[in-house]
Amino acid sequence: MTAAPLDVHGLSAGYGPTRIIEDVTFHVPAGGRLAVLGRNGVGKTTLFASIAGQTKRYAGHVTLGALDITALDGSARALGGLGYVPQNRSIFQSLTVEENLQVGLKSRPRSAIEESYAMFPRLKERRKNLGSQLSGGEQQMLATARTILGQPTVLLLDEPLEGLAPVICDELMAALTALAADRTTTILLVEQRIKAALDFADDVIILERGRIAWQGTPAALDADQRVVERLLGVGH
Amino acid sequence: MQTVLSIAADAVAYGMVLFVISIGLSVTMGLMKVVNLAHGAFAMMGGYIAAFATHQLGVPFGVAIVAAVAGTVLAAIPVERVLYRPIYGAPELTQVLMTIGITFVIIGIANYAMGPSMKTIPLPTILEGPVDIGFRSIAAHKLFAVATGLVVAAAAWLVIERTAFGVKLRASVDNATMAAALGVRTKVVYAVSFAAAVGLAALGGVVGAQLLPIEPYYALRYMVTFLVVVSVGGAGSIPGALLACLLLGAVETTGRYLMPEFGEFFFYLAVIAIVCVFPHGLLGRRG
Amino acid sequence: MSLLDVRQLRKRFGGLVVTRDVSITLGKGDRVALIGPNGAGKTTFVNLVTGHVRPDGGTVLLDGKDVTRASPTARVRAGLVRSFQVTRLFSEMTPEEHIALAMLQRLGRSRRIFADFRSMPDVVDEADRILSLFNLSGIARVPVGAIAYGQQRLLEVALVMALKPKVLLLDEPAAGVPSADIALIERALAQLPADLAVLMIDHDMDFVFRFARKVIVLAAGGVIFDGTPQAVAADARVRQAYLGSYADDRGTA
Amino acid sequence: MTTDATVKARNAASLGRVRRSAAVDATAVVIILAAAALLYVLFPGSLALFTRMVAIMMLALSLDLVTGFAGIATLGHAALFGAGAYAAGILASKFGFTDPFAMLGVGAVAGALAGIVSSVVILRGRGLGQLVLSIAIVQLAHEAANKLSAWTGGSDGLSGIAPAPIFGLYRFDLWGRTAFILAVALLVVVFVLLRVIIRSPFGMLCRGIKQDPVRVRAMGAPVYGTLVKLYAIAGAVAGLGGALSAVATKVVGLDSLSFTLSAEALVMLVLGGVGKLFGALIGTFVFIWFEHLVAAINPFHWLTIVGVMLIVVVLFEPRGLTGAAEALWTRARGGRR
Amino acid sequence: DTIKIGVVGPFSGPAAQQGRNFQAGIDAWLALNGNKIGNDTIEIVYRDLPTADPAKSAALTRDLIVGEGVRYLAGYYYTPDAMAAAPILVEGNVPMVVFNAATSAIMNASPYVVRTSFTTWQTSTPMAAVARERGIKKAITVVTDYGPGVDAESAFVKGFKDAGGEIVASVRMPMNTNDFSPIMQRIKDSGAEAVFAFLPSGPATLGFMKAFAENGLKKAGITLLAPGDLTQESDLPALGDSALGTLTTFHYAVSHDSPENKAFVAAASKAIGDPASLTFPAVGAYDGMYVISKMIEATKGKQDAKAAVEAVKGLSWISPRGPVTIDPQNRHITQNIYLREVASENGKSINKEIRTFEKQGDPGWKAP
Ligand SMILES: Nc1ncnc2c1ncn2[C@@H]1O[C@H](COP(=O)(O)OP(=O)(O)OP(=O)(O)O)[C@@H](O)[C@H]1O
Ligand SMILES: Nc1ncnc2c1ncn2[C@@H]1O[C@H](COP(=O)(O)OP(=O)(O)OP(=O)(O)O)[C@@H](O)[C@H]1O
Ligand SMILES: [Mg+2]
Ligand SMILES: [Mg+2]
Repeated sequence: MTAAPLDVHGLSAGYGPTRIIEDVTFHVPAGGRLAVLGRNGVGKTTLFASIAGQTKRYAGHVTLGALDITALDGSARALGGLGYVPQNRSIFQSLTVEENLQVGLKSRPRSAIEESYAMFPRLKERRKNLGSQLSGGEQQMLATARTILGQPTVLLLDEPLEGLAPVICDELMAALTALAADRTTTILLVEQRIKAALDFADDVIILERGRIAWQGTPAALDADQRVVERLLGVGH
Repeated sequence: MQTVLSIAADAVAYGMVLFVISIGLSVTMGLMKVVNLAHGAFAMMGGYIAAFATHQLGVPFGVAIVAAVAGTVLAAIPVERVLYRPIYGAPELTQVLMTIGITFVIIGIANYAMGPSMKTIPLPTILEGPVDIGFRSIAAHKLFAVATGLVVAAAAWLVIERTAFGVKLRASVDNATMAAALGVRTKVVYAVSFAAAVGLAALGGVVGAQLLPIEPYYALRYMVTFLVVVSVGGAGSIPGALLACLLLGAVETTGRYLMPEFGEFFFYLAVIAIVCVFPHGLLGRRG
Repeated sequence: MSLLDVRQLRKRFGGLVVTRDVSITLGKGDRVALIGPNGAGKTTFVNLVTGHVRPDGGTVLLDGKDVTRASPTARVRAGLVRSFQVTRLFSEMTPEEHIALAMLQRLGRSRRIFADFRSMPDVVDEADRILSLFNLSGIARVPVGAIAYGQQRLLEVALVMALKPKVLLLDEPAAGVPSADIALIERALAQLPADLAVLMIDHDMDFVFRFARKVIVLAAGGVIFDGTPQAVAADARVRQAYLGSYADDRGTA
Repeated sequence: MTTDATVKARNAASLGRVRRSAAVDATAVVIILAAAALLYVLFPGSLALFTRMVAIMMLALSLDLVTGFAGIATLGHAALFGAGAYAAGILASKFGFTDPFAMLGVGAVAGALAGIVSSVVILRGRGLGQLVLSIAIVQLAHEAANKLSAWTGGSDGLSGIAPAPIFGLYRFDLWGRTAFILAVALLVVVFVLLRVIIRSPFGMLCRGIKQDPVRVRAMGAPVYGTLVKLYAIAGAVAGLGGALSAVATKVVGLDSLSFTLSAEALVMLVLGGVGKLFGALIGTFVFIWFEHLVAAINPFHWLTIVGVMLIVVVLFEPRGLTGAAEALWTRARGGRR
Repeated sequence: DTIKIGVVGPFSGPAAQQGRNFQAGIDAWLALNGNKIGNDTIEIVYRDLPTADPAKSAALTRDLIVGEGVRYLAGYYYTPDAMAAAPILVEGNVPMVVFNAATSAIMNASPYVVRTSFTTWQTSTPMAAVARERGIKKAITVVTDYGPGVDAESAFVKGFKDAGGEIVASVRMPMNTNDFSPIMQRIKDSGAEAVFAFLPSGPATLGFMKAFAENGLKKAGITLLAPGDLTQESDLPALGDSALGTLTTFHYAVSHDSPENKAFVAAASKAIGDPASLTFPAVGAYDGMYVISKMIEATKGKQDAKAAVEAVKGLSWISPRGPVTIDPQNRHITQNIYLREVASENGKSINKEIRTFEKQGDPGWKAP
């Protein structure tokens, strides 16, 4: 299982009649770490959802490694190596923690579930709980673990730190960095905690009203406070 | 005492027949969250196939059952693709509209093709006539229904609760988009489950035909009964459905014996009582 | 005297003790932060206090009155209001309708059958004021199902503001809200009447420390720390149970 | 920060929105009346049929309140309709109060009471539980009416209902003109009232409960009480419909509180489109009219055709006929949402 | 000119079978007599009323009278439907010939109602005598709990008691009873020598007969008595051997041996397609058409309901079922009631007539 590059070309997408994403183009090399930033409601989630094949596409292509997944449906993309952790977590409420993980296994043996428990010991303690009975943070852990379990070659994480305690955040970010470092997974990250995001990423794009408004390295972004002010509305 | 026992016997027998006929609905409505009012129509289809096979083709009962299940499933595959797929995860009411429509059409076709008269499915001699169970004699075909019910119940429960497929199915129902995003081929999972449910319906139609004779209006006539037992059992719980059938079977049978003229009251008051205590049905899943 | 007085609250789910003898009091004008590891029992605590979950033991006093057995509705009427960690909104209704409904409820007009809030100037005005406070005026009439998550989070907070509570329990109001917009929440909090008591749960430490004058740390269902923001970062147990590297940054900062 | 000017402007604007919805209602009323007039002229022979249609429209409207706006699934709504029908019928045939308005009034009251009773039961269930409770209610009602044949005429139906002329002037004629006009008048009044109610704070509360009762509680609003109240209103409407059918057809049968009628009403509602009130009207009209037509053309196999129609509707416009209408409308106005 | 006859019946739905028989009877009559009466041509207008639904019945009837302009109404399978139509007749100046609905009270609902079928009282009463003559002292009645069922019960109980018999119990079964075993248990325990049963023709009868056999009541030598609805010809194939030997009293058997009936059955079988599904409503319709033709002759095609009805009061003729008369007093048909036994004749179950009760009126009718 080795990481694959992700190519998004001229992607325009949205919901029913309303277009949200306009002509977005970017490339993430295998094992790359891309942070997608932007204000509230600019279309980050929609971008990820579109890559995962969950929105209406108007134009553009998405290629995962050698595979053009533009025409594929959600499950085919997942089986093609794409992993997506949505912002709203989408835990299976009526399944237990363990069953939730089981769904993420794809064709792997059940024993692999231990990997997730190693990553988040908390989940092991709650393994018999129903999804609906988990705390916010536990749901977040479960959502992330569940997807990683399927060994995606490209991983989309929409605000994985939301609701997680600082210690857990540290551990998760470390784990992700490891995943990317040993080149098993390419990671795209949407994160509100800009600092965490910039520490992690080796490349950044900033969205503004559905379009890419800025692209560059974290260092460059640090250098250019005006961009930060304008596009993220914060100084740090 | 003698009477009590024999009432109990009747109760169990009737309950199990109910169960065999409704278990398929417990899968579609309870697990797949499709309010499948056409369940009876598929059961009826099975019944007709079996009746035709035995009378016109003269095949033995066992073969007829297989033919009924297979035939109904085959007939249901295109229906699933074209008519059910669009309503998975749609609001219940939309599903009601669609499945009622399907029921009407099937009734119409049955009426046209088979005529309005009743069809029977001749039993093999083993299942004909009464069997002595010690304190009384009971119709053999009822014992057969009991057996079938138990086997089917066990099998269904295992598949749903203990296999990867069961987990995938429940996940797909819970949140299809997410299941897909995790690599579950939801379309396939749904198609297979639906086929299974329809097969069960057909089986029930045949096995239950001795109590609920096959005629075009079958599809609507017993709709209420099916809805009630499945809902009382609790959405998606096979043991729940079984329990409900036995309970309600007992209530109805005793009611019919003790004071038949108020039988209906007994039955539905029992239903109300149960649901008031278990708002989600006897063993219903929450969340 | 204390507005909210929680004594020896206890709750267990099956084998798991989620709340062990937690006692917390909130007085007029308090600004308290409740933090702790995931699954420590913070949300459950809020659920118990607001009556969404029945406690196994303990008492909840609001304004000195025992409301331990009172319904959630009754408690809200008495001024005890909470926000939800997992956004709970009416997906088919617009933000404007949300705020209006909350106010109509507060003003005791929600039972009216022959009326229309749009012909009530007071409601319309205040609804608009609150929405603009959170920069939501632009989407005031878009069904909530069609607005971005962060915007929903903001609406969640705006909604509880519209109820003009005496005691306010905020469960991770800033979760999913971009750093930029957290300022909006802080501004809104700042505009709250001074004598109102606020208890806030959140994992964004910068936000927490800017807001709180007192911090309570919950771990495995029990209170392990209760003191000033300055002291908490220093506390060893809190560091390893919860803060991790953050504490170090602050230490070095 | 907001100046008086902007405040004034805003209030003006929101009042404008109030007027706009009032205008919509007015248009709806005009359309209903126009349609009625048209039918009156074109099909003078079928007025009785249309009167029955209106009665069932009331049932569908009532159902839309409960199901469309509060999200309570029920397959037993005919219980309320039947309560109204029998109350009115018994009043006339057993107590000799034959004034139509007395009958309608009693019907509405009976419906409301039935609504309250059934809500108290139905609201105890969740999801499918609710569904089966509603079925149980209607079945019990049906069985009770069958038993009390001394009062209800049992399965032979309650006959001997002879409503007096309206205002002592307009008798119910063979052509059913009087009944039809009365029906349309009632329909318009009820429709407008309901439109107002669903816009009211109470209406918003109901919609809120449908989408998230927990949140509603967290806002300090009563859930149970609100729903019972809603059911009472719905009951009154359904009961009125029942009474109307008793007045117009002079007979009440067990079918008027049957599961079948409940299910049919639901089908008609969904066919028209849930949660819009218009849907209830359109759905009922189309369903019964279509059924009447095909049944007249082929009395033996019309069911199939009706079934096909339902399927087609779901396939091409799951939101029902009003959904289709909306789609056309928005397309006409250039795809803006 | 053309005279329209509006026929309301269950042409779809659970009783579609019976509706088809209406149509078969009408078609048979037209086939044998043509559609011309004098110089008037008759045209049939069908309206479908699948289940008992008085409101719809009233609407359809008005629609037929004022919309279609029919001069005669006919059909009506269920009592409430007929009841709903009756009040309209006088004002509409239209006579109604009931082809089936079997409650005595209908005749009092309007002076313009004539009935060519039967009443449950009429078909059930003679059975009491039969039971006594066969030396049965103790009987139990088991009926479906609705109007006709109650009629059947009352009729039999009255007749049986008058003849000195003892009714050990009267059981009323809910409309939708699927499993009859508990009822059979009840019958066993009652110690009765015979059971008088009434169920509406349809699927339930099958379950009932099977249960009767399976629970060993037949073996226990308990006699099953019933009005003919229980063993209508179209159900006999399904009932199979379990029905053999059942005694029923009824006004018509398809196997009735008379030239009139042979002609009728031949024509009706052709009309209905599948001869096996031919059963009693057909003869009601057939005779109904005869009565209507007489009305048309009498009024020379003019619309005069009063005259039309007067003309057929006391009318007598030989029906496929045997000699019949329209009772001038209550306009109901006076006819022979036959005791029949389900017997197998060259591989096919039939209702074999074994005895005749002549000129039976409607014992259930009370003058208003
Ligand atoms: N209904 C329930 N049944 C069983 N266990 C539950 C239930 N609700 C919550 N729990 C468990 O109780 C523990 C506390 O949950 P709670 O939501 O209070 O945590 P929390 O402090 O809010 O965590 P977070 O910071 O992640 O929101 C969790 O481990 C959760 O799994
Ligand atoms: N289901 C939907 N239907 C229609 N419009 C939608 C839908 N979901 C989101 N939108 C709109 O799309 C825009 C982008 O939403 P999106 O959730 O992608 O933003 P985001 O960048 O993820 O915001 P956040 O940081 O708050 O998560 C928003 O303006 C929102 O109103
Ligand atoms: Mg987002
Ligand atoms: Mg929490």
